[in-house]
Amino acid sequence: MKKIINRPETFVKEMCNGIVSAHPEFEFIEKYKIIKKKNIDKNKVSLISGGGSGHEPAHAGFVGRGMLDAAVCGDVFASPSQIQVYQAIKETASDKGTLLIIKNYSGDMMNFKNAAYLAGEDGILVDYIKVDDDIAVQDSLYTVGRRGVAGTVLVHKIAGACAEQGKSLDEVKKVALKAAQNVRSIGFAFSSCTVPAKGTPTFDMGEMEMEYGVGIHGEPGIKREQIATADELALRMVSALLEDLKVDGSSEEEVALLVNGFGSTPLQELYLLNNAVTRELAKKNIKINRTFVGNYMTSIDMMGASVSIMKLDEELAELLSQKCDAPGFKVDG
Amino acid sequence: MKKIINRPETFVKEMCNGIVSAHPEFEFIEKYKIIKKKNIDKNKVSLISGGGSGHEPAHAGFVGRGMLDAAVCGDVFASPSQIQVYQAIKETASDKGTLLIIKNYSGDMMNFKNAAYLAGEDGILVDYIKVDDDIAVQDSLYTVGRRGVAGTVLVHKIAGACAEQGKSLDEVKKVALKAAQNVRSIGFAFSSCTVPAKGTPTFDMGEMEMEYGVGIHGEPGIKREQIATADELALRMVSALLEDLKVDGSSEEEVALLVNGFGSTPLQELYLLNNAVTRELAKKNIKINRTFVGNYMTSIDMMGASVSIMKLDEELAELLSQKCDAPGFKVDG
Amino acid sequence: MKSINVETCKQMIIAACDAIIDSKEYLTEVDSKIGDGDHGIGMSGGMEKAKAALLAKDDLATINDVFKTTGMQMLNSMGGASGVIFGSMFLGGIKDLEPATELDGELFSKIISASVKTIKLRGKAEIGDKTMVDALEPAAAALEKADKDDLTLLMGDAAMAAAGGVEATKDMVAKFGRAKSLMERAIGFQDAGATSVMIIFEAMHRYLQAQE
Amino acid sequence: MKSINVETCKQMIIAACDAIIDSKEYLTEVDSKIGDGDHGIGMSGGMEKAKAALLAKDDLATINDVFKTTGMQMLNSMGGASGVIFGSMFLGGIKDLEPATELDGELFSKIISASVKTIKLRGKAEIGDKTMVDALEPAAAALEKADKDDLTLLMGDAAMAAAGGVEATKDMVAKFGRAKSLMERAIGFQDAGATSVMIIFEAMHRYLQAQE
Ligand SMILES: Nc1ncnc2c1ncn2[C@@H]1O[C@H](COP(=O)(O)OP(=O)(O)O)[C@@H](O)[C@H]1O
Ligand SMILES: Nc1ncnc2c1ncn2[C@@H]1O[C@H](COP(=O)(O)OP(=O)(O)O)[C@@H](O)[C@H]1O
Ligand SMILES: [Mg+2]
Ligand SMILES: [Mg+2]
Ligand SMILES: [Mg+2]
Ligand SMILES: [Mg+2]
Repeated sequence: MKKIINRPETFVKEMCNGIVSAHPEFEFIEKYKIIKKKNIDKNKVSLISGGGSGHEPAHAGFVGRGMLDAAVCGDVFASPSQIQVYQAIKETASDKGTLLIIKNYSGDMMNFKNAAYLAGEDGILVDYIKVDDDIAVQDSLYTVGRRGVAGTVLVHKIAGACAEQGKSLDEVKKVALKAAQNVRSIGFAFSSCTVPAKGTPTFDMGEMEMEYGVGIHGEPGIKREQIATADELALRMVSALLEDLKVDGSSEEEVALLVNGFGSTPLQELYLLNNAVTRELAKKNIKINRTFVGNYMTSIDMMGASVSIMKLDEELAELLSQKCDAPGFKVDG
Repeated sequence: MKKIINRPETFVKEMCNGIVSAHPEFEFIEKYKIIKKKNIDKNKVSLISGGGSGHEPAHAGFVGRGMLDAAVCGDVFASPSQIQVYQAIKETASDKGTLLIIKNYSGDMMNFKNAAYLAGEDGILVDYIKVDDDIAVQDSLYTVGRRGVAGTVLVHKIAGACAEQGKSLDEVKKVALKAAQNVRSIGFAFSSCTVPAKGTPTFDMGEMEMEYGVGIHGEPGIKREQIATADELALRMVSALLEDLKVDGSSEEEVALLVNGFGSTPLQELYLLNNAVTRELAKKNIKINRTFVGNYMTSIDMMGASVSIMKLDEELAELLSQKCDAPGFKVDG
Repeated sequence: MKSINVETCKQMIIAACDAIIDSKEYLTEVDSKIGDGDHGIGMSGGMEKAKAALLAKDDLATINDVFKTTGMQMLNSMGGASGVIFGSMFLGGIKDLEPATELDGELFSKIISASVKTIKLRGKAEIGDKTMVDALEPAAAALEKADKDDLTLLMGDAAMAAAGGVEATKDMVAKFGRAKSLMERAIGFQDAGATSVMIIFEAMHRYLQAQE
Repeated sequence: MKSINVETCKQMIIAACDAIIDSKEYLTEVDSKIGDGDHGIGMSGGMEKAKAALLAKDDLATINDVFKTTGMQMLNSMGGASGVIFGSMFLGGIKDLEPATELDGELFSKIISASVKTIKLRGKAEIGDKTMVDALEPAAAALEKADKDDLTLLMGDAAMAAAGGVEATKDMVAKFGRAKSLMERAIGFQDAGATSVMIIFEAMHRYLQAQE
């Protein structure tokens, strides 16, 4: 395993310390691996997200004005425990209440919900929404809901902008839910990733193979296939996303586009993919309100990318364009 | 070769198109592969940088308010031709003149200088500075100056802030030179990179090997060594940089720190490295004014990182903190 | 053996912890096939904490304390799906239990049945969903059916049933956890969490055998 | 052959272009050892452009035009260090040259000597710095020394001298280009640009031989 690392055991802690040294506006509560704003505004709804580590800049990189107030960091690919989340809720409690934004994975859902319950017992006003934007698996007999992946970043952004406006917990929750319901994602991988504590890739792939429909934990996708060109990938992903979103370019609707890298794919390839994706959307007559290209929700050092599309109404579009300033996500109005 | 790609021949063009679709404030002059601001402010010095492609977000990602006005994109790892640079100078000419910021590589120096000469013949006011921040090779018998690497990003930032203030070409050049003279960088790699047109890694490395003192073109470093821990790397790099900068922590000087990834190293490792680097600086009693961690000057999909340190005086510190808003580099005051 | 006291119970659980810690690599391999490859890391981390906490406490007065200490450590230190689920495996069984100082077959069966209930409530997984429930519920059923007079033999039955459950998970597609999106591709591979359940029961059985 | 006309000169340069295009992989390999592995890509790209421009122009009236067309294409399309340097190889030699319609040994020697001068002015490299100068300057010297009556033989001398120069680069550390930071590690490997010079002279020599 070739990583910039000292010991797997201290990896997450050292990384969190590194984040906080680079961003002095943050505070790191080491005992519970919480990264939070130093100054919590008691007059706005507090937003908390988090999950396993390994998705950097998610989630600590999204703490900042107009986005999250705290991120709770689990071990690599393991949800934080309920105690960690509970402490984060307590440490960032505001007069307006707290909203948890949870990606739909068993571990995250159970730990965050339990934490909300514990905090509620303490009299803290707290609610949650879940994000399940991954369309790799069609809802079916087998699964209880889809996974939450890169689209979550846009939900953070929208909810953050709404909270920043001083809205109530109910209002923030409502718009966050709307954002979550209108975003879809699909991803592919050219390699697996290497969990530091394991030291070898989670799975192997041939020189000409890719996994289509992967999540963000280095787990295999729904299908092993021959690698495809950027144009082929873009066509396939955009078509699937639009179909699932029921957007056909016939109305005036605009969309937000997020082309997300999984960690080891360089920006040059993401921009190239964006070129292909943008062309597909243009062909279908769909107007892009705003595009984000970069590493937002990664899977450690996986090679690959995902595309997320959010259908916008006026409210979502307006919130998306609000200024926001987190290390991993900046919008300048 | 596993890349998100259609054909190597159109790689750079498609990528540039993808950049411009994501950032509608940009214009892409396809014939000369120039990415520039749509609106050129004639009342400020124009700043142009560029070089071979493969360093994304450099250089197009640094076009924006408070930074560059145009980036000229060569083929992968090949300087743009003098005609491309000449056209960029013409397209962005301002009443205050133009400054070229050149990394010290034969190809870049020759093509940019020739372009400046050609533009000068046309009566355009143009000057240049060169950046040679890489300390891998001590000045010696053998070389004519050091390479320009990641420290260039901080020079862009400083020069951009100065130009934004409406200063004259001489003033901007003077401060850019000061920035260039006060920044040093050193890098290491865990892998080579794969040039799209070549399709295989430039060189191979064993599972336990690294190259120390690499540049940003996938070329080997000054030494092949056993891999080291993050702490060992940080100690060695920081010591070498400070020695070369003649900073020993005895005065009140502050520094700027840039921990730069080479493309395939995930942010989590860069933050972990930042933790180690920051600790080394603290041990030596050196105050960090501002820290940047991310992929700024990459070498396609190379695994590895560099550390850059800039010694700041009051003027440099003030310019560094000015607001700047480019896709690949943002400072919010 | 008909029953064991608090100290022996504690040692039995520690033996289970050790078995999981020793299986770290194996469990990680199993999870790599269809999950994210960290089950062994998470479980062994939690079990190390649990073991340390059990060893640190000389004042465990009841069987309940032993299970509670173990479960709380897992719940709070492990995180992940398995933190809650395996935490509940130890906590769920003693939630409504009167303090006890001896663990016999009757009590153990009762505890594990209650565990299964809590876990199914928490995680919503049923038999056939390719989770640890597929090992734990058969173990609970075996315990209920077994002759309650010999804790050692009964533990052997539970371990056998858990192992059968692990085998059965190979034929299932997953409805929970990381493997759920693999659909049919998950077939042929056993569930990681179920494997942990089997390892825990087998270790407890071996421990009791060694005490005879 | 004593001399060639404009059309034959054009064909000779096209033969050189083809040789570089065919050596794309080889040159890239050479550059991979101590450079950034793109020399073959850059050179073949530039030479394709040059060849296309030469083929497209039916109205090349002078030897100067042939060299100018070739050099301008390389300079403007290739970029990189080699765009300027190899552009100058063709442009530098005809800068101050009277229009000529025949290329003989005398003229060719004059052109290449002037090329070397321009390149050294542009790139500041001297003999021993492990660049293409180490192949081109020996070739120029061989041309000066050679009997000017037979262009073919004289081209052979130049090719031999260039090849010797390539060999010599193996023992050098680099002072320019990507290899310069390798210091002693560059020893044992030949310079990519020098290799291109050799390929160009060898191809021109072969072309002339084939015309005899
Ligand atoms: N909802 C659930 N109910 C019961 N067991 C579950 C549930 N979700 C996951 N599991 C169990 O957890 C195991 C995975 O644990 P682990 O790898 O530690 O967590 P993660 O899936 O977060 O990486 C699965 O193999 C499965 O047995
Ligand atoms: N200053 C210089 N003078 C002469 N030749 C040079 C100089 N710099 C580089 N070269 C030549 O260019 C070659 C490298 O060309 P190429 O790989 O195309 O460019 P780059 O170094 O930009 O990747 C070197 O092998 C060397 O022969
Ligand atoms: Mg996990
Ligand atoms: Mg190059
Ligand atoms: Mg797992
Ligand atoms: Mg090269």
